[in-house]
Amino acid sequence: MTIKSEPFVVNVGPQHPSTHGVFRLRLTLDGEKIIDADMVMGYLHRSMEKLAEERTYTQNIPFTDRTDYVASMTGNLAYVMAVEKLMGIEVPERAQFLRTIMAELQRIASHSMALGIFANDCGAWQTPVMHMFRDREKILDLFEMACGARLTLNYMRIGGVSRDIPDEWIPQAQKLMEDLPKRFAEYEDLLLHNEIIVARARGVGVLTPEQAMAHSVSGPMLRGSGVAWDVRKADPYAAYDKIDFDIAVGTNGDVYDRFVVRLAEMRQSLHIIEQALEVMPGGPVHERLGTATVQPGGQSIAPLAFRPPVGEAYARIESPRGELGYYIVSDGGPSPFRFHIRAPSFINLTPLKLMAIGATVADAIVILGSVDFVVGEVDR
Amino acid sequence: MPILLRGEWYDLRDLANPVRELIDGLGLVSEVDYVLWSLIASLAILTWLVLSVLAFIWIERRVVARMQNRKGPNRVGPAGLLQPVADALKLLLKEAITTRGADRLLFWLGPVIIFIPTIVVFAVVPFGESMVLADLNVGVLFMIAVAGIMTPAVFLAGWSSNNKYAMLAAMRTIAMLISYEIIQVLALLAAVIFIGSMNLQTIVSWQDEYNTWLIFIMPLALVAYLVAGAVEINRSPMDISEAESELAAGYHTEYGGIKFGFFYQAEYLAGFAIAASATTLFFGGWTLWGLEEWIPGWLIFLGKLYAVFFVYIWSRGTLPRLRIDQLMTFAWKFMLPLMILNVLLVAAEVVIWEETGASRNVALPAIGAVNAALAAVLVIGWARFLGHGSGRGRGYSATLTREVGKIYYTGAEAS
Amino acid sequence: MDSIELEHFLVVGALLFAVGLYMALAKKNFVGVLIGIELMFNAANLTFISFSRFVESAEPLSGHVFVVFVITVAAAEAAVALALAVLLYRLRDTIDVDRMDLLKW
Amino acid sequence: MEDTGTVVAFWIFAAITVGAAIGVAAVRNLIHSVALLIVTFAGLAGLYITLSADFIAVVQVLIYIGAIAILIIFAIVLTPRAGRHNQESFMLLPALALAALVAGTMIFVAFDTNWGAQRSEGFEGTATAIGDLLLDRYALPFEIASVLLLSAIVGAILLVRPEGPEEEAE
Repeated sequence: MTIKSEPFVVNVGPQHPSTHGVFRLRLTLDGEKIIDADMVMGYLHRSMEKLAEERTYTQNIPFTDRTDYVASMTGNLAYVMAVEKLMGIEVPERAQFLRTIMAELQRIASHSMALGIFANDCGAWQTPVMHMFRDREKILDLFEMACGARLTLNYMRIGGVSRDIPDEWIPQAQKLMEDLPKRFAEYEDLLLHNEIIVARARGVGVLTPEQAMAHSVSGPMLRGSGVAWDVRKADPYAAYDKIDFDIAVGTNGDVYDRFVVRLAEMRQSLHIIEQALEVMPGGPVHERLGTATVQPGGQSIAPLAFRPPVGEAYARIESPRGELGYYIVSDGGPSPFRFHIRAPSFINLTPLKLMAIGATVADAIVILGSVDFVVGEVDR
Repeated sequence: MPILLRGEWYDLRDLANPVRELIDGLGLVSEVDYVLWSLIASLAILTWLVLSVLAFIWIERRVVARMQNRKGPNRVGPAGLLQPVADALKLLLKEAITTRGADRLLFWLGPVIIFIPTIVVFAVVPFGESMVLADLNVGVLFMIAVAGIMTPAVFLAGWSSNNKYAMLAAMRTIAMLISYEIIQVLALLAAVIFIGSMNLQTIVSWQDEYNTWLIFIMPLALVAYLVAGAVEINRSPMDISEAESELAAGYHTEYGGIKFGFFYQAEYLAGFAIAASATTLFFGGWTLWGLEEWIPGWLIFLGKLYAVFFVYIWSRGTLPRLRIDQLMTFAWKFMLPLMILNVLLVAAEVVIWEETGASRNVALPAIGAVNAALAAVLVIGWARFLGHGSGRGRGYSATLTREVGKIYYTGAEAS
Repeated sequence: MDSIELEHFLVVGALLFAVGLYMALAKKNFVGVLIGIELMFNAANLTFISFSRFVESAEPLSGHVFVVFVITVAAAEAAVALALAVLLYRLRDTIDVDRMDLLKW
Repeated sequence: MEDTGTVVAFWIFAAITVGAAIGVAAVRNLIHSVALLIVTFAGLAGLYITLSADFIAVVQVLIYIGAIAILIIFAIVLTPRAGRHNQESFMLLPALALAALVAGTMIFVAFDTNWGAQRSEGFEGTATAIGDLLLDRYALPFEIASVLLLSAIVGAILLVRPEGPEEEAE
């Protein structure tokens, strides 16, 4: 029965189980159909970009942990790459490989969480999340071995990484590399071909490549729309140019394709890590800066305060969520003059309205889950 | 021999006997006697229900935890056994909040009304040979009718909360419950036509006499009944009315404290009610091919009931949720035609059996085989007709490429 | 008070019918009118069942059969009335029967 | 019907039914009115049980509470901008008078008429007998009732069918 009903405004969030944090979506509904969708952001705004202008370059690294707190390795990496570019520092080979390995491990961990939460948004009662978290825990264990932290890692340093990995790290990582393919096969078996997930995700939240590019979308969302674009291939950084891997793309641009792309990327990440572990050379893991003062224990390689030359630099990497870029302007002082983050979570959310209109409430939640945003990064 | 025990007060195979003996021994007026007997029986059922709910809250959490690679509650009491008690205490001690703009009377009535049908159903459930509170001639119909009271209760709860999620969920729930009530009725109708009685005791003794369970005769009806039951008790993949990730907590979003506790408990009670009726109708109730002479019938019944309920726990731990329109399509386009066909088929079989006068040893296996084969053919064929292949055919994996910048988009398929 | 006879049920039926009649005639809201009609149906049903139970006849259950038919008709009536209410609302934005005074749609 | 249980049950259910019915007419809020209507229906089901009409009692719950009350609720919910009040129109006094008159007449007739011989026992299980009657003696009305239901469904769908071809696609 089609009934002309009153437009009905529903606020999804800021306190809601599906907004992955404090994000607010204002939906105008006609029955169950969405006729308008507005995003309200800023509930988690911590003014990081401004705060960073008052701190030294080294002190800013922990901020990058806390923007995208689900993938702090990549946040670190993008920032230190920007500063290195600004100062013209060459990073040692081993550090490049360590960065690559860590970034890919982080990608697996982040995608695990994204897929689990996505299945949760499809209505699974926590089971996929818990299974995915099992893998994520193993990866966080590896991080803990390498740098002592599990979530806010603060591992990358300007000129390298904070410390070399311990001896038992590589065997443990290799053991994980052996386990994970079995798990991925299990997920593909249980989720990829799950009739209900297919029914919920296929044809929902379609984004054509034109729309995606017009909205400057990046990462798995762009690849889900069928555009083979990956910063790791297009503009290689760290050790990616020495490694052999593929870009996973979808063909329909719907929620299911984003899901499929993430699953495939996790396998590619494994592939990358395996190669990197094999060919990783020895040597130092950090480049000493000219004015460096070695701190007790030799942990920190960059001094607390140094002054890069006047200039600006933009470094971008492929974070689990998309193209993460740091734009830094230096006025020659000890802290950045301008510190800007191109946050993929934020930009990937922009076509949300486009995808949500015409869908149902349940679809909107699934679409939101497929964007895989982290509110810390959206609001910074 | 068990026969010697029949009817004696120490015959624990049927708990109704000792109670009857005790009350009859008092020599009261028949009215008082009747009231006393009803009170004791109701109290026994209530006690069992509450204990079962407490047990199953724990069991469900532990079982689902096993499915999810974690331990589940294990801190309060041995192996976390007291966790439900602690939860209940917490709910009792919480402040009872009423939202501003809520309809206070209906807000208060909602959890009360939803409790009634879930408990009243057990009045007609035969726990054992004489363990049935009200041996109604229209027991099957009574169960369906009473379960129907849940629908207005859900609406009143959702509407009176003055909350948009609750309202939206209430509307969804009503649409769902009404649709699946039809499926439920048709599924049970097939069983009733086949047995020729709506009395639950008669249905159990028929299955005992013919040494078969209805599940072997009409598997499709059982599946349909369990699916419709999952809708009624909000279990995955039909937990749309309290879809956590979409609508916070559905129609009881605004309820807190013990009022929420009522909804929580009513959900389990309704689950037990579905499991109890499925057990009675399709799994032979308290009989187990003669073993009920040795094992108390109520233990057999409870074992079967819990086994059926476990299916719901299992599905909750493993399945994602359907969308409301998909669920409605499933009800009206898929289940309804199949169920109508099923009823016609069963009716035809009954007539043919009567006309040919075949012996039961020939007729029952034949009917069972025909029904199972037809169910498989119908389900697969109808699904194909509606455009659903097997799940494996519909999923696919990503394309791998190295050509940066190339566009692989082929256009979205219609969902 | 110690014995219940046919008249008791008839009185209950009569009261129900009166309330239904009052609602059907006096309520402003279309839904109120609908409720009144349902109440009258129920009063009639109760009377049927009471006569069926108390009055000696060759086929006492005919009253029950009649009630089954009444319930069928009531269900059909409710469905059509719901459709009418929705249609009225769509056309006139109100379901107050007082405002349905144009003698045309 | 003289046994105490039935007498007590009758008075309780009669009080619930009539009280709730008066409430349905009297309360100001339409949703409360519907809630009380459900109580009335439930009370009637109880009365049917005291009349040993078990099948009708269960059908009463199934159809009236489970279906018709829901239809009424839908009628309210689908008309969101219409009033949710339960007011009387200007016909209040005439309607009240007429209702009182009808009730008085019927009660008078009920007590004044000699209803003839009375059965003393109730029925034992009515479902089978009703089924036999429906498909045997009352087969034609039964079929007519099915046709009526079908035409009511079709009519209801036709009435609320969206106008204009652009919405047809849904």
